Amino acid sequence: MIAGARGRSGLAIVFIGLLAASPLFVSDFFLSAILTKTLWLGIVAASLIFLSGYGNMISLAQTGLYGVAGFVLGNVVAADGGLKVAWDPWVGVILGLVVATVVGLVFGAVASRSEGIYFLMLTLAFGILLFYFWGQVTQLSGFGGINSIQAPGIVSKPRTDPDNLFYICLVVSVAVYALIRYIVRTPFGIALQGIRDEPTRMRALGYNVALHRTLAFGLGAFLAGISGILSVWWNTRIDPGSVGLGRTIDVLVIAIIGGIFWIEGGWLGAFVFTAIDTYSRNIDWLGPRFNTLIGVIFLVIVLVSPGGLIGIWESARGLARRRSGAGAGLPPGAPAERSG
Amino acid sequence: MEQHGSRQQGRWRLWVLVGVLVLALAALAAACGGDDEAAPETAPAETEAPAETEAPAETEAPAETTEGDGAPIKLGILSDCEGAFGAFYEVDIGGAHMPMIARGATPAGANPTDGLENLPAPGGHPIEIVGYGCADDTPEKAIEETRRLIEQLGAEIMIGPLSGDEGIAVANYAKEHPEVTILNGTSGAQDTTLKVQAPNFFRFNSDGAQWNAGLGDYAYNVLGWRTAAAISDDYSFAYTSAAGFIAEFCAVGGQIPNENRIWPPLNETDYSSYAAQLAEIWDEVDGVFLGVGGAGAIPLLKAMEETIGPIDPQKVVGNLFYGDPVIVQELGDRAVGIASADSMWPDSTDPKATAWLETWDATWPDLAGFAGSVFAYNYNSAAEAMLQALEAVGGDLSDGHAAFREALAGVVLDAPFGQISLDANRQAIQDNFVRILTAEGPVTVWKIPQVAQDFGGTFTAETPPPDRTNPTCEPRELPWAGKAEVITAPEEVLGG
Amino acid sequence: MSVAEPVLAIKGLDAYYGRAHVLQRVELEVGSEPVAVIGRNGMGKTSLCKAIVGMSPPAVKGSIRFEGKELLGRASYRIAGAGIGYVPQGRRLFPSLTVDEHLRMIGSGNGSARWTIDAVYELFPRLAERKGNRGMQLSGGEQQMLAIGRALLTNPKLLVMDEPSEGLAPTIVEGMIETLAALVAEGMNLLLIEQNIGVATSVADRQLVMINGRIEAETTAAELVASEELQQQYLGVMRIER
Amino acid sequence: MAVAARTAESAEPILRLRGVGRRFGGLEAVRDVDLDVRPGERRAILGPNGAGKTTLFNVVAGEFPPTSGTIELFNHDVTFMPARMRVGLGLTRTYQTSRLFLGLSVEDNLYLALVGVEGGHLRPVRLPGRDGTLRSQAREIAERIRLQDQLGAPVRNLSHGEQRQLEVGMALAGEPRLMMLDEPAAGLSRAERVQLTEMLLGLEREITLILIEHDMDVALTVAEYVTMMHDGAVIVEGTPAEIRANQLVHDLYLGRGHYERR
Repeated sequence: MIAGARGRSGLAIVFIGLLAASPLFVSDFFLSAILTKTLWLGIVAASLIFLSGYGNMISLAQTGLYGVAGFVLGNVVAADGGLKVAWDPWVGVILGLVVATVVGLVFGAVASRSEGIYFLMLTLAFGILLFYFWGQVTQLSGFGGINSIQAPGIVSKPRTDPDNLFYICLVVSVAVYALIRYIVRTPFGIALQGIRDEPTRMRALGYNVALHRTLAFGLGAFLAGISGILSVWWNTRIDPGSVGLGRTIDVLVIAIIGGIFWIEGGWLGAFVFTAIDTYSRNIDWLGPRFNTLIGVIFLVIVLVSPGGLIGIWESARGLARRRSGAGAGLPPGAPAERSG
Repeated sequence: MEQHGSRQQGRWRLWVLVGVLVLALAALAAACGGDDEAAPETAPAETEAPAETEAPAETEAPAETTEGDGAPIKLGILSDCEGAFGAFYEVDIGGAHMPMIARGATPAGANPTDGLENLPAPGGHPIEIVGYGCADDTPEKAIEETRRLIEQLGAEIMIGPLSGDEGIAVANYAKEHPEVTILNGTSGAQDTTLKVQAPNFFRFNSDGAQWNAGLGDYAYNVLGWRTAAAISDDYSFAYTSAAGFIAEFCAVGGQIPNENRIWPPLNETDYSSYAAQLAEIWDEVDGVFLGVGGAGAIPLLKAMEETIGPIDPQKVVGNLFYGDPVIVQELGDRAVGIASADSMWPDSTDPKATAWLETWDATWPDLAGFAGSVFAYNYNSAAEAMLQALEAVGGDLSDGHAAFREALAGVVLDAPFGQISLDANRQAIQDNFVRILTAEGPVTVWKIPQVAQDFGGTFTAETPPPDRTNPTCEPRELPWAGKAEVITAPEEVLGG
Repeated sequence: MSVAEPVLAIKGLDAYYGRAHVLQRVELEVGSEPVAVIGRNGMGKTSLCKAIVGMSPPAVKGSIRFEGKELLGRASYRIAGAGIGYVPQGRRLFPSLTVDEHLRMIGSGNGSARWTIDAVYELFPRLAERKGNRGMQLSGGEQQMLAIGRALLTNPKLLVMDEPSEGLAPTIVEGMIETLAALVAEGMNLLLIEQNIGVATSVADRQLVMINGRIEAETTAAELVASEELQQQYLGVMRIER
Repeated sequence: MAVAARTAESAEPILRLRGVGRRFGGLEAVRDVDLDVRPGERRAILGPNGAGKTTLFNVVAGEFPPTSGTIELFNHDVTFMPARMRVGLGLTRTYQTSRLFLGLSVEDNLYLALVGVEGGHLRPVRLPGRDGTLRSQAREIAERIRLQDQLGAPVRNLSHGEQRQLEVGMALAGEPRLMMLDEPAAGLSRAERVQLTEMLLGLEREITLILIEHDMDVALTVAEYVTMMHDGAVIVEGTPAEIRANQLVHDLYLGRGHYERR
């Protein structure tokens, strides 16, 4: 973000290129269940990282908001389930994003005046509220959720022909990444970081801190909504279990594993999480205790590097550079003072 | 010169990182090694950087063969190891293993999930269990696990899932995946077969409504209820379950208005507010149907006792959970005298039935007594039907399982507690039983022979699916109303 | 510890912040005589303090011995336990704790030790008046007093103070100078980082000048006070005419 | 100086406090303060630690409202106006302990201060022309506070003294009409104090200046008029010379001044 940004950009381009070529050399299963899932799950994690890293708002409502987009899409598009109106899939996409953003703005307006643990609890309450809303309002979903949600033709059949959805997720992920990187260098984004560091001073400088946070939360909801749409295309279905407390914790874990200070961490964390989640279940001696394994790996990563996997990468680079006589980049959250 | 401080810390971190990576790679290798063990022909395992690997394309037709034998038939088994029904995990898997054990397979350990050895090979194609799925009663997780078993581990046939919403989601999944065949585990939502109608999804067990056949008639005519209440979980299976009771109770003349139907969410832990709702109408109703299943049954009964006082067992009937050994064991005396219904007849004197119960206890000593559970029984039925169909076609899964599915649709199981056959929607037609729980265990009082899913036209693909307000309460014609086969006179059990 | 051996001996100390080489082969000894380190901002004075008390910059090498024992690589709480009290620049208080709680966290109300909570209140009567106020409700100067009091309560053998006079009213500074002089007379070893020459020269006779991470010169209080030229050279001081 | 002071006296005050008090629970941090500050005036507020100087600043800047009394700023009653709206009237301030955006660069800090005054807070796009102007203004301010070489450095990497300089720079952004500086010299080296003093002396007369400062060299050089506070109340007002000569000020605040030798 601040230091080493150019090096990371170069690395990002290499990664994107490698990903773009991956359908040539990975299996359909790997492409769909690991890479495509990584991409859409990474977006919702990135929305959390955007809010927490740039706005100091650790939101536990991101999965709930991602669910809003998904459920609206499902209600509008599915022929059997929810409202059963079977409109055009693209109408569903637009409505889903609009409703998710609006709900995000409303939540944001409520939560923007609180900070720290209170903000965390409020957003957790929002997430749980949404979970029960979809579970209990059976006209819109019920706990069984909505099945067989039609995706637009461009998505093709994600089950049998995963390439299209993979490329869509890749392009959207790159766009989301670029958008966040752009936004944080606009007056809006810089001011958001100012609010993160010193809300009191921002008020004294004339900024409407609450409004600013609300809008940022709305943007976070929009990004989460994008992820929700892609997840529905990928799953062809959605139910309250997709936005429950478990999923909320998953997304938080992903963001922290990846590195809560870097947007890229969303996708990195999603990849690690998805790979562990998928493959650890095949370890015979682990049996149904694979969740414990994920917990242990999470603990180790947090202990080793509060900055997540990207944090490890950064400190490794810093170490290497110091050895060659140059300095390292510091994460924006890491304390470093030079005075005397 | 000494070096201290963070530079060392950085080095420490690097080492830990390397350690974690090595561990992760080892874990992945172990995971993939598990596959290779039984399937040595699979492509290179995913032990290198995942982005560069080529996962085996296991969903393709099994063209290669091993050691002169036919290609293995890959089977996945899906159940719940977490959530409201997590306690049944081993029981389910054990049930699915029984028909294979009957054909010469041997358990690899005391727990069913330890696996099987020497699996049967219909037509020379050895069955290979690629994995056990572990869901948590949410459709989300069930689909995730189904995908893992089928798309990652290459299962061609899957037995599962356990719970209602999961079943609907998996049946929908089956529709989108015509290349696999799925046999329901024990899920019992009505829509799964009646509405979804996936041609490759087969259910050899009753749905929730069928499981209550006879119970409404019993409550009206034996217990003398006229107005009743229903409290049931707020999800598809429990809707279906309540629908069976409500449709029948109303068909014979009883009343259950919408305001007497209470729907606590699945996985609720505190039922006090719902018990309070029940207490408000307690004096106006003659009895209540309990459809709160799994882990919720015990807290519900406790909450009712706290709010209403000691419960008169003749004012209560329950769905299958209130006779299931797993739950009865925990309910203790609390449930004695309560009538419930399902497709199980554990006190049957038929040699088939006693053999089933005895073989189970001998096979799974740690799970003794659970052969009377619908969970074990239904997973067993599914696996038995699968094996019979595979044997009939010599393990031939070619042509998109065409012959196998045809055979499966025609299987008539001579099951321990009565015959099971399929209707046009590949849904089981099966006997149902009403029994009363006594201190010695359930005593079966009524048998409703060969109950079909449609309740004599009450439920069709066009009728609204069971939900909080459906079905409506109205008198209907029911094929079995007043025609129950009496096994033991209820008065005898209740009097004694 | 023999008389000849200094309490604190720093040898060949190097420290880095990323690219910046903030301390360069620093050599420094503190004995019974108080030492002041003076110099402009950004010269490495605070980094020196942090290196001593174990709140190290990312990379440090060299040797810091306290009573003959190596400190480098030890955790900061162990260094505090060994007998080094630290008054950080900018106070670093706990916003939600009261004045009294800050002090009780460290020391007891009585005992044979020189510094007790009562002794701190005696030193700074203002703090006694503010006993029940939380860290964030204190004025800047009160926070500074509390930070000093907190360091004294550990009854250190060596007191490391990073610009203790910052933000204090002149009267309080005067009181503090007297206190420090009294502490030194009682045998306290003192390393003082200051920009305020008045304070530095009133407390310590030995004046070390830090420039760009190195100890560039040593002078005495009397020399420094007397010589406008030296002040100009070391600290860039000039008179303002108005 | 006398002439300047007299012309200032004749003008209408731009800041008028009447009976201002502020309680925190049982603590009366500021009590019954009347204060008039005229356009162009340089005012120092002195007083021992805990005298209520910073609380008075916070009340004037709008961080919290007074519990009694009224505040008029540029002829507007701003007693209950939120802090962010006072910026529009031309009020800027600094903080006793730096409140900077540690994760942002020096330039971004100043840029935010400028955007705060100029508007466009929520603009989610970059406009090269507009941002170019603002950024060149930010660089000009950086030069004034001698941080031009540190433009791109994250503020958390600045030394304490540099951060204090940036504090002042933040208040210089956007052509303020009233600047309130809370201990601007704290943490500065001698040389930097001299530079600060020179900069403050060089400020245009359009900017009115109020400062809290313990360094008498800075305070009494810059200020034309001094308000002395003690225990939340104003006890003495006067010119620097009068203040230096006041025995009460010496007893309560200045002390014997023996350490002030250089």
